[in-house]
Amino acid sequence: MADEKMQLPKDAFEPLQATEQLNSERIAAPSLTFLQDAWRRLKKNKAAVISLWVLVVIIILAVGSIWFSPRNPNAQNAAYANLPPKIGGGFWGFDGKANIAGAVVDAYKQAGVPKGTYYILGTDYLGRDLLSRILFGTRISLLVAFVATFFDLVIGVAYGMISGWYGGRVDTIMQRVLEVISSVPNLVVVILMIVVFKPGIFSISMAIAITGWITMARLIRAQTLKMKDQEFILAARTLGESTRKIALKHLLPNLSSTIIIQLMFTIPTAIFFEAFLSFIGIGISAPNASLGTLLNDGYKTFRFLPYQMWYPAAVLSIIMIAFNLLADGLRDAFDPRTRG
Amino acid sequence: MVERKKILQIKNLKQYFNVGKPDEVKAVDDVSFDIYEGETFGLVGESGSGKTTVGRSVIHLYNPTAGEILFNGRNIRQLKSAKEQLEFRREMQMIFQDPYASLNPRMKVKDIIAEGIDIHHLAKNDQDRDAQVAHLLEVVGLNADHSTRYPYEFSGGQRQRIGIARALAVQPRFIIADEPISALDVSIQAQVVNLLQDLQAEHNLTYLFIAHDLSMVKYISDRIGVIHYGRLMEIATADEIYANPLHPYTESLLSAVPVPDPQYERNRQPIFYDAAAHEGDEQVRQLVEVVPGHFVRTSEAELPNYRQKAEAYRATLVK
Amino acid sequence: MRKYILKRVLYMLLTLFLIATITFFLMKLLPGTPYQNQDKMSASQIHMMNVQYGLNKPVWQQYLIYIFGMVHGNLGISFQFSSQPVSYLIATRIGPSLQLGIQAMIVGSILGILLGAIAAIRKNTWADTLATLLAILGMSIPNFVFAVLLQYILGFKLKLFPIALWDNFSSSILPTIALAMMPLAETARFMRTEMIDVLNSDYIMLARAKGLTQAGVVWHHALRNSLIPVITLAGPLAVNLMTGSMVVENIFSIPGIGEQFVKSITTNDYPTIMGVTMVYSLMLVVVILIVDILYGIIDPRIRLSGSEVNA
Amino acid sequence: ASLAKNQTFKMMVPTELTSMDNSKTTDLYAATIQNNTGEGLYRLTSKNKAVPALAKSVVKSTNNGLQYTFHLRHSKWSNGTPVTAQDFVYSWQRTVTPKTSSQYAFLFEGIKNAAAIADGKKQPSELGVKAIDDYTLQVTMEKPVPYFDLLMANPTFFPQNKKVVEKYGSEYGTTSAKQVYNGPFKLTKWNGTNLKWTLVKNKDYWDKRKVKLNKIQYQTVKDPSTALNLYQSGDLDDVTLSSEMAKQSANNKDKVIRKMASTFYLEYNQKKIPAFKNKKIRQAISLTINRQKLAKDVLSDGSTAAKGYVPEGLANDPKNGKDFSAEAQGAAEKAAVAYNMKKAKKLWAEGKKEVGIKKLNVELMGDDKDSSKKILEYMQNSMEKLPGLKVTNQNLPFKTRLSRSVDGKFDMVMTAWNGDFGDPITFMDLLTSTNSYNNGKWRNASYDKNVSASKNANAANPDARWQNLLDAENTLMTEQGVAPVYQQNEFHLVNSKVKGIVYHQTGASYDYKTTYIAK
Amino acid sequence: MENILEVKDLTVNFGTFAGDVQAVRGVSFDLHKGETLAIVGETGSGKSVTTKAIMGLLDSNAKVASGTIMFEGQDLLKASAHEMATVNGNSIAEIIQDPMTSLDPTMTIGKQVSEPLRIHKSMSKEKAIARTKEVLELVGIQNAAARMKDYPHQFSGGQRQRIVIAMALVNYPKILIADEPTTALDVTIQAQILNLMTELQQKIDTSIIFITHDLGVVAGMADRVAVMYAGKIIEVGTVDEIFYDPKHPYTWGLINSMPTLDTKADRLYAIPGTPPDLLDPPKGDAFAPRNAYALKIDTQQAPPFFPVTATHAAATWLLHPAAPTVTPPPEIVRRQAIYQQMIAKGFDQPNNPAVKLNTPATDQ
Ligand SMILES: Nc1ncnc2c1ncn2[C@@H]1O[C@H](COP(=O)(O)OP(=O)(O)OP(=O)(O)O)[C@@H](O)[C@H]1O
Ligand SMILES: Nc1ncnc2c1ncn2[C@@H]1O[C@H](COP(=O)(O)OP(=O)(O)OP(=O)(O)O)[C@@H](O)[C@H]1O
Ligand SMILES: [Mg+2]
Ligand SMILES: [Mg+2]
Repeated sequence: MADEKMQLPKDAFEPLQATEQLNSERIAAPSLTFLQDAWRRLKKNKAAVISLWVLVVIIILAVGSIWFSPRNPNAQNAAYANLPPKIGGGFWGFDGKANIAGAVVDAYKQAGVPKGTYYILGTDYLGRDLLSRILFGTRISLLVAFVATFFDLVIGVAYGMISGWYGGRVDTIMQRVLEVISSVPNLVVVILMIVVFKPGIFSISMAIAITGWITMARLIRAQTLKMKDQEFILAARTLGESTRKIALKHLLPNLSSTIIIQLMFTIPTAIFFEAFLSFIGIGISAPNASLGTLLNDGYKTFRFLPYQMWYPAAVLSIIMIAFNLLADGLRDAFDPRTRG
Repeated sequence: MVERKKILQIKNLKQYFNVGKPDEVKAVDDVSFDIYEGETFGLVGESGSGKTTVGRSVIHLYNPTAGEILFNGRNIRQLKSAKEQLEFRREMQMIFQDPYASLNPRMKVKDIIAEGIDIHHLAKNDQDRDAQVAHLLEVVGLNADHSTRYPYEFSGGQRQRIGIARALAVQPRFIIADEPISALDVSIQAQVVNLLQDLQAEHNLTYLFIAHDLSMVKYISDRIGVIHYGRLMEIATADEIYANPLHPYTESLLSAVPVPDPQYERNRQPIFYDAAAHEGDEQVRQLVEVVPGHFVRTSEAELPNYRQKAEAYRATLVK
Repeated sequence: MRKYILKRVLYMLLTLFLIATITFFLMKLLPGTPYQNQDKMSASQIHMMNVQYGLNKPVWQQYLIYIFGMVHGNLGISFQFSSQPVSYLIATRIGPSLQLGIQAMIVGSILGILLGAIAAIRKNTWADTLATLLAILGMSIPNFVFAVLLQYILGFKLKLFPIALWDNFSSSILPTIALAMMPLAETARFMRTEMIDVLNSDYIMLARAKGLTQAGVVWHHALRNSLIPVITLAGPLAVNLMTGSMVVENIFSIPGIGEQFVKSITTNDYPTIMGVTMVYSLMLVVVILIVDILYGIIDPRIRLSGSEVNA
Repeated sequence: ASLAKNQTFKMMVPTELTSMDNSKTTDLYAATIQNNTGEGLYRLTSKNKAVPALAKSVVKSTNNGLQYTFHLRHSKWSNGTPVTAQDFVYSWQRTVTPKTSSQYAFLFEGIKNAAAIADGKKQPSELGVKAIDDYTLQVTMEKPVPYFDLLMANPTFFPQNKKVVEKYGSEYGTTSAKQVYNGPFKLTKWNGTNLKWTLVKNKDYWDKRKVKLNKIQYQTVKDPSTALNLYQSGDLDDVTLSSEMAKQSANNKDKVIRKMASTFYLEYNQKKIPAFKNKKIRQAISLTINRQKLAKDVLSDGSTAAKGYVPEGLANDPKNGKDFSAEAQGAAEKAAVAYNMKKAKKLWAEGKKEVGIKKLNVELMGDDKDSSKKILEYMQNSMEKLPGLKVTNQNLPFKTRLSRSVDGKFDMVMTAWNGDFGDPITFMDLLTSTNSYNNGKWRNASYDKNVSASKNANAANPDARWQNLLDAENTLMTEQGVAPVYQQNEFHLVNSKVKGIVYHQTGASYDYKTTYIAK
Repeated sequence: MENILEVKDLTVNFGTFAGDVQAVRGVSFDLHKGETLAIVGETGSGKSVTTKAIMGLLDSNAKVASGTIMFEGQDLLKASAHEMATVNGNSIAEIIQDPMTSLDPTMTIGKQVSEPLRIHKSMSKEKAIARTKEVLELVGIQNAAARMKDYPHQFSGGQRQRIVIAMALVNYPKILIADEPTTALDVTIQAQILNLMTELQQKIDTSIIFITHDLGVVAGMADRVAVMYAGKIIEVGTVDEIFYDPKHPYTWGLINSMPTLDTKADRLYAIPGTPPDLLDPPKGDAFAPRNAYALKIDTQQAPPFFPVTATHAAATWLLHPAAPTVTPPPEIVRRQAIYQQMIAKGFDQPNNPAVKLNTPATDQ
């Protein structure tokens, strides 16, 4: 202590003037909106960030392929059917060699493909460029997902909010309705859609829209139930805010993280469901392709033309994994309890 | 005593939940009391005793199961037109217990405070709105540049002051403060309590102050009601309740309050109250004005005792 | 408890009745005929056929007859399998589906719980990453892809299990694995989240303060508590298994009901569609009821005395 | 040949067995099983020649083709009771009775009163079939039926044991136990809905000495790659492969192509799309389809380009034994199924001008099976090469597609027809003006006249009748009433040790009576 | 006096996305045998982190930057998880704040209470049950034998807190850490629980670290008090020294801002502002920005501990010989006066509340 004393400046023990005092109510940190804060937390999660970028790239590629697809995804050349992948001169895995009936042959030569023409991911049974079709298929799958998501959002969120907010008998009835809807196998619904409308993106989206919002509605209802007794909602009511405004200004923004996270799960579910429908033969109608129809075509010839299954499967898996990881990341980022 | 204006009259208020179901709760069971203009009425009781429910019924967040609530002489259930209801919402406001749950985390402080201004169209234009918000922030001791921040950036005490600013924005005459300080640290409680008192003096506000912290209630209130299991046990002025508690429950409550005084604490003897034993006999009990201004829940049989004690105390005061 | 179950069963019946009604009338909207060679039949033959299937009556009568029959376990006669009662069809086909479903459910949930628990306990380590990745992969690859791979690699190449066909227990192994991937993945993910939550709770902190080791904490406290919400997953998972089973049944040539359902859809076999829909719905509501009851048994906080359990 | 010890044949079928009541079955697979577990008057050789079975000999008709008298062999049902002429009478009457609602009752058309009974206008007992005694059966015709012998080998005409049928009532033929057998094999282990069943040698069969196989194990496999895996690992002896699997197995030494009596053709809805009334437009569309490529590269399952409407190998000229399809191959027919994009475009332009349209948007409807999807995709692509033609594909479940076709709710539809017996009329009938199966509503008087003549005026005159049919085919092709696209065949892998399978294009596909496993 | 626990220079940081939270910044204190040491301080001052460090239960993102925690010759900070497991629940036990969430909802309370016995004492089942019953009765659970089979939700809040206490006591620990054991309870139940704890402490002779921010409770429970602010102990002393003769301006503010039942002042004393952000604590005295008595040096250098008496020390520059003399708030002055009286009259004399009520000093 003796040492310290010596170091002390002369005016050390003068009282601090009020003006010199720090403003104690000051908030030093830069102001961040909730989203910014969530974004900051999300950025910490490497997997989620990578997933986000992967998705962005996939979406850009898929959407962009409308304008700059390597080839026309529907252009057939039956003579070039089932060519294996080949890049440039060819290297391992992309050398254009196929194992046909036990013998390894240069499929490109056999099909009489001129030099310099090659298909990066090979061709399908009609000689269509698989890469272009995968891009196209991804686009359709994403479209199915997003269209379905849209309905999911509109119906599921509204339903859940109304059910949770009004509670009581309204809630009981709405919950029973939910129960009934969720007890109908959604395959049946799809079939009906396909019959009422035509098979294709629209029917599938409709079917997903009809059945896919159940989880959303349940989650939103539970959240709304929890939230409607929260004091900030009560405060709005004591101020005389109308129900509609409360829903828009208070409920919805605070449900947003639940909604976004659920969406992140809805999207892969929709893509998956479409793939399943394609498998049982009631998916997107030809010549349009979705990842589901591509997979469905691919798996049948998996033994001979494995690339026809692997590439669509890989793309589907990457999309699914990315959405899932992103959803996980978002859940953590939106959870204020998450630290670090 | 000068006859003062009763701003709020509660008559036989009953608030039951889940009526008719097995889990029926009689949260508030036949409660009556009045609040005079300009005073602070404290409501104390243990957790689950129905304090919050009384507050919420008064501000018409619940529809009472039975009973009447008159505000400025008008039954709040009979406010039919939207205009009347809005009017009511302007005159009566509430400050909430939980500083974390009572502010919408997704709204900026500015918009939280201005919500009432918007609803009641109290601002002429955006500029006026901003000016009002800035003023309110100043009133509660915050800076104008806090207005663009989000609630989570504030400490508990600061948030509670934001909540107060929100309530003040519509210039109410009556404020229900539902445990506004129980969630705060001791060192910050005082900030808020001081603020509430300053505001009362300045704007002639009336408070219904709900708390379970007896020392703070005693400090801030003019009169206090003690509630237990949804029933009022005793009402009297703050000093009288403290100095001369009549009901055994009030006594027990007072005796349990720890005081930051080691010497006193070493000698404090808590008195235990057994509701079952006390109310278990089949006697009919009611809130009775034992001496003017001092009400106790009592049966006919117990009344003389209480009255005697009350009168004795009053006598010492006169001396 | 008994009162609660009774009430739930009543609701269940109501639900089923509604589903029956909706599907019945929707089926009436479907175009197409159930008859294979209608054009080679005479008008009177078609008439007789309609009489046989009760299609000549007004729709409301058909509806009443259907509902009445259903109550008595009569679901009508299949179009596809001529003269075969739908109830018989379902009865003979449901066994393999149930077996597969239950096996997949058991395998999937046990492995999923393990995987999820490990991921949660070793949070943010390579084990967690691996388990999470595995789980996500399980959710990301359609089960027919799994089925084909399993069949080709384990069945055809390595000859460890039968390639397909439904003979004995060993022929159920590959389809079970393929089918179990989804429940496994979902359980694992859900379990991980729940377990992390539970591990952060006060009573786990207290258990550590009592001197329980990590293993003890997990075994005695964390596992059971994280399992409770995981049980709610059983309902949706069961549904997934039902619809998922048709794919696997198709690939492995299993005489199951899912496969039959798809077939009945593509052949306009209305009585079968309706019958299977009803059976699916019944299984679903029963699973949900069982889950709710289980929930009450496992979680002592929930009294089944009439209050809702579902969140 | 030396027989292997284990005479078990393991066979795959792509769909389950739905019924064994031969009054009710509709599909080829059931017919095959019935053909092997039952026995009618005749059996067919692999050349579609009738040989005696329960009938002691192949009988010639009398009375200008209006009467047949059969003498029956003594034989037994698997429950021990004898097979008698009454069993035939019972079976036939039962099939034509409307109440039975047999979907194949129309095959009886030509037998006296059959049509009237099916229409409910006459009693079943008035059907032109009579048991003179236990072992003599007499059939009376309304008009001569040139393909009568073929029908007698068809399982629809097999006898039924009245007692057994009546005992099981509506459950007759719904499981292997609920019926009796009089053929080379007996059906076992079939519970009515399962995916596998077994045929075992019938000890009571009159000709059991010729039967070599002890067992035929049937297994339903719906997934083609599973089928291939099972075949290659020896779990199955005979599998059907679909397109890609077939293509990849093209060099397999076990490959067997089964030609089928099945033509896939394109129908134009002339009622809905007026432009299709124009012949040039129809021709143009047809000319865009490269049928060779389609069959070889797209389908690659052994199917062949259609040469005409009536498939190859269905029926032979009674005079010279030449195949109908080959005989019909005139210039018109060749041009009708040719691929010529240049000509197509020219005709298209002309046609458009004639009709007065600039562009045409149509829907192409088809089944939702894989192969069907592929074909439609391919054809869509080809057709859209015609300027201004926009084609949208629509793949529907079979029965939905069927009912939409019948209701005329389509623009173009890819239809398939399977011949019921080995005579061109089984195809020709469909496209007459009044036939409800003529979905496109193409009408041609000369075609109608020829078909009618073949059935009535020239019914008893095989040569003239044959010419009528050839003429009809010719008209159809010249006019492009429909556009035949391909003839469907089945691609099989068959274990080379399995010998003696008898295959037919129509009726019951397979006869395993003389099949055996070689060492 | 014998020290049972010695904490020296404990520093704990938490890694977060925003940086390191310096939750505990060089805390040292001793715990005497048989005493009750209260740690007070406002939310976030580091009370819980300190006790968690003692029990080795810090969150995974915690970094112990320095310090030793000596217990029975062993540095607990260096102990392995296994070694800690043998100490926890055995010689050191903890009572957690919230009785509603600190019991496993799916396990009977009998099992939960007996768990420490089974873990540490490898006791037979019967014996463990008997002991559990005994302890449950001790904490006042009526009909303990039957109620052992019940689940936590079947008990009221007060009962649950008793059960938590029973669980902590069942092994007769040498040190009992009570982290806000009554904050969630009503005053009346709180009074019962506190009574119970004092009784039990006498029975089993344990040392207690009692954490709370309720000064009233401290006054009733503690032998010694440590006041924490922003991750540091800023004043420590006997309960009388802290309540009647506090030296640190923060302690003044704390005591002064709490109305007693007989406070009559028009305004309460309020400590202005909010506690500092521990992500970036100020350079000098962390309390300086809120301190009306702050000196220039407070903004530059953190004050060291200045001893007041053998048992009393405070970290404020005001105690520096060179510092100006300041007058504490009136309430503190009043208390100091009472303290002088007490020193004069002896501490044992009962302090009559009635006397206090009439003390004119309260009516300012
Ligand atoms: N919406 C409701 N539905 C059912 N019961 C309710 C509801 N609101 C309150 N209760 C019950 O009513 C009783 C009184 O509750 P209230 O919140 O008014 O108590 P309180 O005195 O404010 O308690 P605390 O001090 O815990 O805030 C409690 O038993 C509570 O569980
Ligand atoms: N795992 C963690 N990660 C980051 N910061 C933490 C963590 N645990 C505690 N902290 C921070 O450490 C500081 C001290 O926390 P601590 O829990 O010890 O406070 P306390 O004094 O017990 O407060 P209370 O009275 O609220 O219980 C706080 O600022 C808190 O936010
Ligand atoms: Mg309350
Ligand atoms: Mg703490």
